[in-house]
Amino acid sequence: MVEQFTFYFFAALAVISAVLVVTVRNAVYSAVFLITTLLATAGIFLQLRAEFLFVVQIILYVGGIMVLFVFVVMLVDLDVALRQVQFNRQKWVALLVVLAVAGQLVFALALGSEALGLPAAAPESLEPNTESVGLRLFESYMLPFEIASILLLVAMIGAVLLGKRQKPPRSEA
Amino acid sequence: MLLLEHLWILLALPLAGAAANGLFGRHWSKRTVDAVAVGASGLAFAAALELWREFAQLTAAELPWVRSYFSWIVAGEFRADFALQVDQLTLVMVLVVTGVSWLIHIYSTGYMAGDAGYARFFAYLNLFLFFMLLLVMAANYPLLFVGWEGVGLSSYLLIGFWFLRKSAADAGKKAFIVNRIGDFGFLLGIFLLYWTFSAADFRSVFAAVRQMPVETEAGVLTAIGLLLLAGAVGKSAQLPLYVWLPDAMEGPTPVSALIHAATMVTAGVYVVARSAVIFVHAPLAQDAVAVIGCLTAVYAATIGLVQTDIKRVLAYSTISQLGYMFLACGVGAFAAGIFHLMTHAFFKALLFLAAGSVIHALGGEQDIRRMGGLRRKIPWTYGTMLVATLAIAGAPLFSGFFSKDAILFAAYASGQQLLWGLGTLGAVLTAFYMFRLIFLVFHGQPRFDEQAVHVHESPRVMTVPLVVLAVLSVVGGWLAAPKLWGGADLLERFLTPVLEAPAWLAAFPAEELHALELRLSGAAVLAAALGFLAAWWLYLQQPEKPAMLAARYAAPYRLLWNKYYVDELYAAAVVRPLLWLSERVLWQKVDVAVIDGAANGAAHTARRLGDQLRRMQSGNARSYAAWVIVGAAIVTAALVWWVQ
Amino acid sequence: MLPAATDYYRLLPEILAAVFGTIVMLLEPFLRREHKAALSWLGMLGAAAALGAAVLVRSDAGPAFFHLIQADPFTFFLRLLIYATALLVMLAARAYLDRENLPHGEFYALVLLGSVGMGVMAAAAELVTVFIGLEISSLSTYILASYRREALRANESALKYFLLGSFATAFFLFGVALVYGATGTARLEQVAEGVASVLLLKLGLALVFIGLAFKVASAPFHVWTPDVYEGAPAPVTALLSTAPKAAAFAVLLRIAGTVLPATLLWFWVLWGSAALTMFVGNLAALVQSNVKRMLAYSSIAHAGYILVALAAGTEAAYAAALYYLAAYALMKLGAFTLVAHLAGRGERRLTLEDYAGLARREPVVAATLSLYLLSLLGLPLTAGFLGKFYVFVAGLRAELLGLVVLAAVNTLLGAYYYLRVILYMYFREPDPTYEHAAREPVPAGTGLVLAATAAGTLLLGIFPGHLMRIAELAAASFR
Amino acid sequence: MVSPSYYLTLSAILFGLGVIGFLFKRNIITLFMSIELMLNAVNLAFVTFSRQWGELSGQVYVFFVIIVAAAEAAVGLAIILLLARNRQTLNVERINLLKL
Repeated sequence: MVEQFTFYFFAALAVISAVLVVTVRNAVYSAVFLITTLLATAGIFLQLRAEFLFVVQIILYVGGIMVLFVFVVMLVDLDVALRQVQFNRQKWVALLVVLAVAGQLVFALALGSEALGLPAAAPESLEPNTESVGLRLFESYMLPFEIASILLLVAMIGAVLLGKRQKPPRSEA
Repeated sequence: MLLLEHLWILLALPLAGAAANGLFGRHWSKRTVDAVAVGASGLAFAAALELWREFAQLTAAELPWVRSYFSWIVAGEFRADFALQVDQLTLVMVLVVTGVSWLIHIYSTGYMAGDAGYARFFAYLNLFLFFMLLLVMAANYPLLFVGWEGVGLSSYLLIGFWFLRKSAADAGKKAFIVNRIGDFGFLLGIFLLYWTFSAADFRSVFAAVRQMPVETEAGVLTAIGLLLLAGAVGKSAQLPLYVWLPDAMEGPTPVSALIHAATMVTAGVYVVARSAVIFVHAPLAQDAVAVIGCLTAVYAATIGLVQTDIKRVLAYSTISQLGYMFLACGVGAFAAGIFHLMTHAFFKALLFLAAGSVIHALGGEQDIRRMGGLRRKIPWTYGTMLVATLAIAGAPLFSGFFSKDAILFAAYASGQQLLWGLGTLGAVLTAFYMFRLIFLVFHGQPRFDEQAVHVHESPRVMTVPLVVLAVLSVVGGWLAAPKLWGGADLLERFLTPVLEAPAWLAAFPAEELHALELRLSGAAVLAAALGFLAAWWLYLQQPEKPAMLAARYAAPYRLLWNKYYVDELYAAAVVRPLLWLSERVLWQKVDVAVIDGAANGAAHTARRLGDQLRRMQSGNARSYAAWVIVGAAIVTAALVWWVQ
Repeated sequence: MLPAATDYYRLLPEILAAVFGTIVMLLEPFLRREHKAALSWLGMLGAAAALGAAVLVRSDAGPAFFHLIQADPFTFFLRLLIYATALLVMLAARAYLDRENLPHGEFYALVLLGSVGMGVMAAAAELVTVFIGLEISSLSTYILASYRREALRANESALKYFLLGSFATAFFLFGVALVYGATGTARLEQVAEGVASVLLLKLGLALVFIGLAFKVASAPFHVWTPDVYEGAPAPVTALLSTAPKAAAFAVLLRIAGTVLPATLLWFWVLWGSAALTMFVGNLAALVQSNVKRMLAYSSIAHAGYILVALAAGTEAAYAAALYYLAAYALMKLGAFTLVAHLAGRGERRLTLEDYAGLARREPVVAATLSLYLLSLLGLPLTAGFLGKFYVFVAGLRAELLGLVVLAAVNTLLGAYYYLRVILYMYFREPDPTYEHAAREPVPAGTGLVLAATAAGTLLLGIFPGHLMRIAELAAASFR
Repeated sequence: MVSPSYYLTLSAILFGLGVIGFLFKRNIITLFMSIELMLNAVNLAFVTFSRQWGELSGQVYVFFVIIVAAAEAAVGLAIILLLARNRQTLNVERINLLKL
């Protein structure tokens, strides 16, 4: 019962804020609502016995990435008056197609675990597991972990290279 | 046995010439370029003669003589080596190709003198020779296809040689693209061949085909035959893919002589003859060859009746004569087809070179309505061209007489009297338009400004090849003259081991055969005489008549004059829809309208649509994302709900 | 349990490339401005070392890192392709970077590190490892695309590439999640074994396909390609159109080869996508007047031909696809390198008009470009012809007559626009008012790349046997 | 005990909303945020499956996805900043020099 309640609470929070991310006009608000969605998802992670990810989601995702987003939004204070959502005929078509995709996903995933043939989860199967996640990470998934460092190196080079101050832009014909 | 072991030498000679002139020719003097180009082709001809000598020493068991140099395509069990082959058919082709091409190289040193792209011209010409030799010497279909595409490419380069003329560049492109349509069929034919026989070299394929029964109904051999025919039709400019050849006359005249008369365009005939075994086992495909050939022969001849550009008349004549060769192959007389190929190479090359000499003499004039009376001014040209005309018209004892006779005889004797009738009609037309040409160009009063144009005979380097070709045009026929005329059927007997002898031949008793031969020869002579007399009467006796006739029969005249409107038809039916699809639908609708809704007037079209598009408010990256989503919807729907 | 020495050994090429990439970045700050170009030697050395390592570890085939990586002949083939491409791109880029006054060190580092990502993709036998490789390769190419920082077109190209690329990656990732959900594993070998939910697996594979189809630019997921290729600096375009595409095809091939359900499931989608891709690429290329953009559309069309081989799905077809990838990489590398050279400072000369009369001004350059174009067109004696030939034969063997006919029709369409460029170079004089660029000699590095690719194009066209054997061995890895 | 299909449905809805955001927003940064939304949905699916199979790999994958998201954010925002500086706009519809 409690479980149900918390799920609905977080799910509703996540969906409502996600809808707001898409509908509000100001980018800063979008970022804030995105953060809310991420936090709500973190709550669901906790419910799904992913304590480690719960922490990572909050510290890394919300604390790192999203702050970076907000920072950039503030930094580039252009086109403030950009109207964000505006529907017309063409957009209805686009919306229709999106719904065709999303509808398929929702339909397939909403069938339930029996229909999907997923194994029934034993409630205790994933008891406090931060340590085991860590072990996995450094044993069987050591390779992706190591090459992820290359990914970060690339990102670093890129950010520095592109972010460096430069000559004023040359207009192009 | 140097050359038999090292067949590649024959190919290497022109290739080296092409490379040398192509890379360094610009820095060399004309004399050096001449020496390299003429030397390369001359040596190739000499090598061909030596090859002939060596070939004569081979025994029948050693044929076909195949030398494989390295394995070229290997994929699983599929193999195609870089292998060259010599047999009787190859030898005839090699001799004709190298011989005629050598003469034309010599001629070109005079004709092209002073042209800005002199070295480039010879580089292309040598390159062409290389590919042509590769085509006739290849021992398997894929390698043959290499030569096939290669000659197409060099012909494209040579047609567009004078690229400052837009028409020349367009003609080059047209030639290449029309040929690609045929090539497409040809390639499919090769695939099908390989699919059926798991091999693509001539020896194994033909051995396998010989084991198969003759297909009375359409089967795989028929399909292969028809696909190969599609390729041959493209390359040899037969109905309905002939449209590129008349336009190809935009190239320099020696090119027209070499590529578009004597050699490359006969590649289609060569392929049909080479695949004789396949066609004999697929009578339906063979009938198609005969019908297409015969129709083309008459059709092109009718167009030739009214053309006024000297080279175009010859171009349609070439198409028509190629039709005869196809007719021969179609009725099973492959040897007769090759015979006509050879004699045609002589007299048609001569006609083009002589025409080039006329054009040269008149300072670039090509319209026969502005010629006339040149007989005495350029006697060598006149004499040689007259010889060639007699040969093509089928005057008795000239080369064309024997070869065309052989074809018409075969058509009749094989029981296709209708084809024979049409062929004979074509012969009348041939004699008519050829003598019309002679009379309009060389007889009558000059119709050009004699003050402005200084008519002069061509230099020795140009007239000597003319004379040599004229001699060949006269005596070439005796190589295969039938017994009836005191000949010995040399060529036919030479070729018999490679080419299937026609089945109907055995059915005839010898005496009946001779009687028939005599009667048909008489008919052919009559046909030629009829054509000659008509031309003589219309263009020498009653010079005002043609215009009257044209006026009285305006509609048919216009139809012929406009070449049955085929170019227009193709443009309307094929080219325009394609361009329309690409420009209107894909470019304007999809790209401009859908993908690029917010385009603020960049391209011309975008500007026109601008207003409407701005209202659509579609942005770029997002429209792209929309396409991704559309694709995603289709892919997921297809995979998840449709595929089981 | 920690990875053993053999694990590292089997990943040696990637490790070496990564080490060299890092060294380039470490050295960069300590070099004086005029010496920085020398880093190209280090970069090329890195690629060469990776190539050498690939050959070295070839004999030691097998899984590594707990079956996340599979070092087999297939991996070997792609490593050759990827690192050779990286080497040539770096060789050609040096003169370009000098001309455009761009920093050297980062470029070589990014190319090397990016090729590490592609190498990982080619070797990966597990979807999440594929994903990380994909991201490394994507991120470095995003950055490279906007390498000309002040050029608006390059910015825009990078932005579109980045946004759409990340968008498509999200689909790929969702697919991976669903495959994981359906089978409880992301290791390809085990995916086929324990399928709990067919529906989830189908959906997952569909989404995985979408993500990869985006990367190989198959229609309708190709829309980003022309813009990105046109806007990116030309040497980067050369890279973009070859190595990452090959890596993405490698993943498609490996999934199709190892996961039986995928082979069956994808068939019709591959079929349709191949047909659509060929037509879209070729038809759109017909109306282009910008050579770089035309080549971009042409590379879409070529992806279509490769998809034909994938649809055929036999071992011979996979070998044909690999051969085609190699041949295609050679011609596209050469063509884009030449376009980069001819475009001149600031990449201003890119239209057909700029190519008018080129044959007269620079006959060797024009002849080389013609060679690439003829090979792209599929003329015999070039690599392109044999690529098509193998693909068509494989298609026919797999009874895909319809698709092969469509492909053949497309080669006809292709003839038109490739020839148009040749037509301009050989048969057209530039407008008299046209302002010629000062004739620049071909820089040594560029010249070397052109010589290598042109020779390769011819060599593969005349002696395809050797490479084809390697490709056949590679295709046999999935048995 | 909440059925896994609830979690998965939530994930699909969030993914769909991300797609909608990508298609309908104009500000490039919000476009990018929509992608984050999609990745978040993927993470939710991974965690759900991980729990369902009683197998921890799924959680490890999420960790990787978050790392990738971080790297992507760094590069992406750098590209966006560069563009904003050069073009003085963040409106995706005005980024249209390359077309046709």
